Amino acid sequence: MAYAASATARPPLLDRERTRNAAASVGLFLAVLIALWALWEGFKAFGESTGLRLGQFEANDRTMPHIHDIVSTLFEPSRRNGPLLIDVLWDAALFTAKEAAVGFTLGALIGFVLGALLAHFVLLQRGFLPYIVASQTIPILAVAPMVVVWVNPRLPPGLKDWGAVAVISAYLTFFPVAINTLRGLTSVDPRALELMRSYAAGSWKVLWKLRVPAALPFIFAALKIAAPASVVGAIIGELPASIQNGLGGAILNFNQYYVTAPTRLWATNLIAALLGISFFLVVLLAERLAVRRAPEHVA
Amino acid sequence: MSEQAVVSLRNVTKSFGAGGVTALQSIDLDVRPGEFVSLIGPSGCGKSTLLRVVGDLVEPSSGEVIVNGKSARQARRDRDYGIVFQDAVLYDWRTVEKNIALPLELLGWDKGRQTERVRELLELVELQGFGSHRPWQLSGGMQQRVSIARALSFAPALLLMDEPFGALDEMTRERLNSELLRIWQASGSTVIFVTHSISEAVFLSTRTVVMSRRPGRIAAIVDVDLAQPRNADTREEPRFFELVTEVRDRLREGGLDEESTAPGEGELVVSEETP
Amino acid sequence: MSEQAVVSLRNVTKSFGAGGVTALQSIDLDVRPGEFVSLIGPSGCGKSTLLRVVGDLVEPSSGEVIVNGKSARQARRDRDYGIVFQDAVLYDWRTVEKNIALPLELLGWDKGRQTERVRELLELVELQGFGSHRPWQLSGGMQQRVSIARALSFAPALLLMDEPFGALDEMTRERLNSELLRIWQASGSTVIFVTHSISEAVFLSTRTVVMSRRPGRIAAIVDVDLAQPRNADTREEPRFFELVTEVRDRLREGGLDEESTAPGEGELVVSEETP
Amino acid sequence: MRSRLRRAAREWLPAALVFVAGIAIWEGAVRGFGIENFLLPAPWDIIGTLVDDWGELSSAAFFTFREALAGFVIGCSAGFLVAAAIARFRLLRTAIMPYAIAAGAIPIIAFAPITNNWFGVTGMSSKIAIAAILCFFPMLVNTMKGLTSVPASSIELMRSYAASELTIFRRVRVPTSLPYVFAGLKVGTVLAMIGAIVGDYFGGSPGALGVEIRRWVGIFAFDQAWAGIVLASALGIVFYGSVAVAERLAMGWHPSVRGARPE
Amino acid sequence: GGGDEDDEAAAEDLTPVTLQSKWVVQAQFAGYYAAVDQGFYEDEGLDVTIRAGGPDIVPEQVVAGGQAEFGINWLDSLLATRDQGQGLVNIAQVFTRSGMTEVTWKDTGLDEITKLEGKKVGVWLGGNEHKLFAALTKNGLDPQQDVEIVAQPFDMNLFLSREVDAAAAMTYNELAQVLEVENPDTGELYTEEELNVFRMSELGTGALEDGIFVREDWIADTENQDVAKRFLKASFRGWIYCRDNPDSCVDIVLENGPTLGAGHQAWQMNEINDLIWPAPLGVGIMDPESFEITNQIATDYKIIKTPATDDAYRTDIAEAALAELEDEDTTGEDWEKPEVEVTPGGE
Ligand SMILES: Nc1ncnc2c1ncn2[C@@H]1O[C@H](COP(=O)(O)OP(=O)(O)OP(=O)(O)O)[C@@H](O)[C@H]1O
Ligand SMILES: Nc1ncnc2c1ncn2[C@@H]1O[C@H](COP(=O)(O)OP(=O)(O)OP(=O)(O)O)[C@@H](O)[C@H]1O
Ligand SMILES: [Mg+2]
Ligand SMILES: [Mg+2]
Repeated sequence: MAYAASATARPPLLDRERTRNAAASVGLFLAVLIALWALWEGFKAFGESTGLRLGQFEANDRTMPHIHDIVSTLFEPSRRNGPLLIDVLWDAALFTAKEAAVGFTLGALIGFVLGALLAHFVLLQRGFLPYIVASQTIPILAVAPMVVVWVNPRLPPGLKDWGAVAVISAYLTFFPVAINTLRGLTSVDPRALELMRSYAAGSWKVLWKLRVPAALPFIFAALKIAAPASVVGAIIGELPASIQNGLGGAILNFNQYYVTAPTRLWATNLIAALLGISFFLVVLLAERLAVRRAPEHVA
Repeated sequence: MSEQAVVSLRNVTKSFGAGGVTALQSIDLDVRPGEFVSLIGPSGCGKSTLLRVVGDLVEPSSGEVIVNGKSARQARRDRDYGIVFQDAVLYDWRTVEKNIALPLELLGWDKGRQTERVRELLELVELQGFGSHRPWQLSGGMQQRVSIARALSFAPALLLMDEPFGALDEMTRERLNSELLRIWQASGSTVIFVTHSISEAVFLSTRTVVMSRRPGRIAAIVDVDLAQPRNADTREEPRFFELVTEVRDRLREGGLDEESTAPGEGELVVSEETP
Repeated sequence: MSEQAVVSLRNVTKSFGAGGVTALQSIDLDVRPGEFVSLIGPSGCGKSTLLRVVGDLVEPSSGEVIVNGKSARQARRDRDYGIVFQDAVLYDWRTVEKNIALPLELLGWDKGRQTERVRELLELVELQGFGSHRPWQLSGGMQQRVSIARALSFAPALLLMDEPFGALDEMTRERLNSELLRIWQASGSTVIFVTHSISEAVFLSTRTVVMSRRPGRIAAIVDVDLAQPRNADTREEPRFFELVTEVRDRLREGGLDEESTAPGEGELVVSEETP
Repeated sequence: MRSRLRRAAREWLPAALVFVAGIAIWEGAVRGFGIENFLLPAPWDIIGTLVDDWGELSSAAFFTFREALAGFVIGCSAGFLVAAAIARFRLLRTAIMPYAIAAGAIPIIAFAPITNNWFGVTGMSSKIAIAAILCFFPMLVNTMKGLTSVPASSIELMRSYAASELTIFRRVRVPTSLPYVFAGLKVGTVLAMIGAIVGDYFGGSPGALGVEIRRWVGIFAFDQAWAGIVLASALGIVFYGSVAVAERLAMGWHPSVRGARPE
Repeated sequence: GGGDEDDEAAAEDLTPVTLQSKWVVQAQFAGYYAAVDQGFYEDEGLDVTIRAGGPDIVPEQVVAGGQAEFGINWLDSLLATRDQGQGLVNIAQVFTRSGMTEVTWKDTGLDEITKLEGKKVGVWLGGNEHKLFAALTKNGLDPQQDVEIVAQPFDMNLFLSREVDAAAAMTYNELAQVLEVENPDTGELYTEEELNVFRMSELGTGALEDGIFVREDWIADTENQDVAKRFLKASFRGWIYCRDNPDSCVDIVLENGPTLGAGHQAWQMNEINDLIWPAPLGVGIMDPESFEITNQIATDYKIIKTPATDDAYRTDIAEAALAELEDEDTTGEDWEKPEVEVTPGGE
């Protein structure tokens, strides 16, 4: 590689520095958290006291509930004499996580295989890529019933309903993976390809020994996008699949009752976001393990 | 002649892009089995392109390339040759060891043999102890040595080498010259070798092909009739110096025949501001 | 002495990674204004690293680097030097012309002057007509010439050159040697020059620094007391040959002092299967 | 001229063939297997509806496309800028990433009431906001990867010129990151379209495509609904295609565009 | 859904059937959930799965696609589907009157529907807008020209923020949502006194709402007719149970919808009972007069091209079911609507 000979642009970190950096970034995270909180509350207070109106926007408890209210809602009963909201949401999150995990795996695989096929067969790429793009612009809510009606009867009993959700989740997941895989696999240094050609390596070998390793940064970027997307996909998929035990059901309900209890929707979003973040972290961890190359290439 | 030739080029022309650079023009060349042919010529004259054409890594615009009696493509498919590129082309995600073992993996050697072979090769190119380093942790010359080791690993019958020793110090270079000669003689393989060092070309090869400036043509072919095996003494022989002078003369002629950039022309006007 | 030194290294050590390779060990070196210092040494001994340390592209693990009387960092910030890397490091998204003009753009030269300057430089490195090509359309040697042109473009007072002529043919190399000497003398600049060619080192430099095998140390410094200006005749002088021999001897000593790889050791067992 | 035509044909013919074949199979399947109209109407019926209701459909589609475009521009710019900040100041990453991922992990249905609340249901702004949020995260992740995947030697060269971080950013990081950035933009185009359409499902002004599709489905007018979907897809392809063209123009030097020869 | 695969053994000789409801779990469907919970379906040899609805579920599509035997939707929506050639038929009209209203703020002075001219009027689109359109037309306003229709989300925010001048509200749901919100100016909950409520039933455009439908070809089978009869019988029992034990039914609903507010569901249960009871013809029996009104509206608003015929519904199965419920009060003539307190936030 052209750049292989050069030393690292950034000197390697010492352990001490690394610890200091970690501490600093945690500190910074907290600082941002506090800053956002202050900004939110400050803006709200300012808006409420001045009666500020920006277009439709007006600061009040409905548009901007207090952050502490959002958090404390979690630890209040979900209704009179009911379990704590956080317990309800925790169960829902676990349920959704299962669907999303299957959806993510499925979507990542499909996306990768599709990307690899398109990268290898230019004709395929020219013929089908537009329609893969088209498939993604079809509003999922319009096709979701079709998916449920078609997929559900063909699933084994154990997978009924939530299997269809996983399929919808996969549908929302595969596209970024396919696009990035395609780009990554075709971004290989032509000289590196020539080497493989000189060994008369078959496309399969070229794929595994050259293209995929070279494309890993692209693929992992896509997986990082796909991980939270699979959670979104699962949540959206729960609606047409009539699943009420997941976060989708909760969101739909709180959505419906937003005017009476806005903090609940915000709290549920918080949980959905945490779920997405944990999916993201899993991918991040996998990346750390899989990609071992020049430090400057691992961002 | 072409019956027995390992590599045979017939009227090969290569130009890049529509109406772009013509890298090779009407090249005719036969390389006989067991020959050690050096290619020498001004920078940008088409040496690397020629090697690529032989290796079926670039398709000639016209003309015919026969390798081992078959098409270049078939020869490549049969893994008839090993190549050292001008720049090392190492895979960053593989350790040095694994880079060297790459062709062996592709040939399906078993792990044990691979390890053994890689150890030998690391020793040959004096990189013991760097086996588990990554390419970007090596100096330029070390990278080049890894790529040499990789090409030698499966002992191909035809070796295509593009300035393999360019980034090496004189001592290492001389040692590897001797090693290469030894391997060549022991295995009876055929070598096509690009170099900018006239003395290296003469020392190593049985024939030296002098190419002329763009568009690349064969300006002359110098038969190197020095005795085999060659060694340190060879460099002291008068015939060696004669041949070096002859190649140099041919090169000068070839270098001048197209563009006549007299030295001194194109002088750099030293910029006024020296900071 | 260090008062007037352009580059002054004091006890500089550089090792990579925790407990990894030690590339430079206790280097002390002063380069006086107007000097032309060559660095020569076995592959992987730390020449490139030394250049990088001077250029503040790599931080030494310990020791002090003073350039033009200030810290290396400050000198870099003040754009006190121009550098030619061992590999060309061209930007694929820029044409050859624009790659050469890069430092000029950064210095804020106006377009007209840039164009004029780039034209001169293209001529100097004999790449007229390739101005609008992309780096990947050039041969290895051509790429290297682009990177030389880029380093010379803004006529820095200190030039750091890492095997700039390694991939060039003898003729081009000699011509560029002369050009470099001419520029050096006309501008009074200081040059630190890495090469593997002993004769090139002797021909060009006022001092040749011989480095020893890993961990890189300065094994010897040879003062090259050949008359200035140097030209084709210089290479014929007996003193030239003496110096070449001296450097070669120093190099052999340095090369052997750490690892004593006797030639012949680490021989390659020719693999059984010659396909 | 001739060869240009031929090249165009080579590029577009496969897609056109697939299109024709796809339509034929679709039509055949719908007729042959008697697939119900409410699952998938026959293409011919959809085309008929497209022709009949062109005025209404096209104005709805154009309205939604404008929402998507605005959201795309806002979301992608924001993604790019935040990525730039994070790539430059590494410490910011841990501080900002969680919020960015959160933005990527909250589903549209959860955003809808909030954006509706903030920006109103009747105007374009709440759909623009949804589209922007959807584009933001993919753009951020891709750009960040791109900006930090610069070969060390490229940076060293710039450092040797004492180039400022800003200069390095503009002249090295941005060009090197283009392959990633464009991948992000491509994903963004389709997400923006989805965002704008699906956002309408949760309330919007009549005349927006999503509202109309939802309405048609509600009264079992699936021909119309699918005509709307087809139109949305067509716009999505055009949108994606224009980004792809821009990519070719901006990145001619890159192997993925100039075409590394595959085995 | 409500159908957990619990006791496999018991389920063996039960006939599995699925009901697709129009919307998410809430007291609007309490009768069915109660029938499951109280074992009424099981008594009839049925294993019923209730699939909740949602914003992208069209029950007719699900039933026509064979994913459910029974569906619940508004009658005008069913007529539209039939008009598209789908063989679906109403077998029980559970709600005897319409619960749809259009509300305005009193302080805007929009106390007559005619005053909505030129105003922003919110309504859910997708088959739910026709009653309002009919009411507007009846009062001399062209819904396409004279008012600005806004696609209303499922929450009432745009009404509260006064982004629209009028909003659609079901008596059992959205209306209560408004009342459960605190008026920021007074710090008290909004009251009905602050609202003008135009009830579609009072305006004479109360097209019929929740009814149960099945596929025509499915119900042609006599065995399926028996299944349907048993299903209706148990469902009616469920509704009767909810009329007589509203609190218990609210609990059952909450059981199935863990994120719902108890207060709001109590209100809803009460209002739903009010839409069903009294049922002079017996619960589930279609009133031909109301059918005609619905048919008229659907025709006038071009939801359907040709007026529907009496084939659109059949009462024989519901009547057979009622016949087996002689012991129960199936008309609820004596039922009096109790008062239910609005709770802040619907808690
Ligand atoms: N991919 C390419 N596209 C366009 N032109 C090319 C390409 N590769 C090589 N060329 C051109 O072909 C000519 C010959 O290049 P080649 O690399 O064969 O030279 P070379 O003899 O190996 O030079 P060097 O000694 O500098 O390595 C050059 O002028 C170069 O510009
Ligand atoms: N980024 C790096 N990480 C780890 N080790 C490195 C790195 N860069 C260089 N080294 C090590 O430092 C030593 C010196 O390298 P350097 O590139 O300076 O050698 P050199 O003298 O320039 O050799 P050559 O003549 O082959 O270019 C080598 O052993 C190399 O392995
Ligand atoms: Mg070459
Ligand atoms: Mg070096």
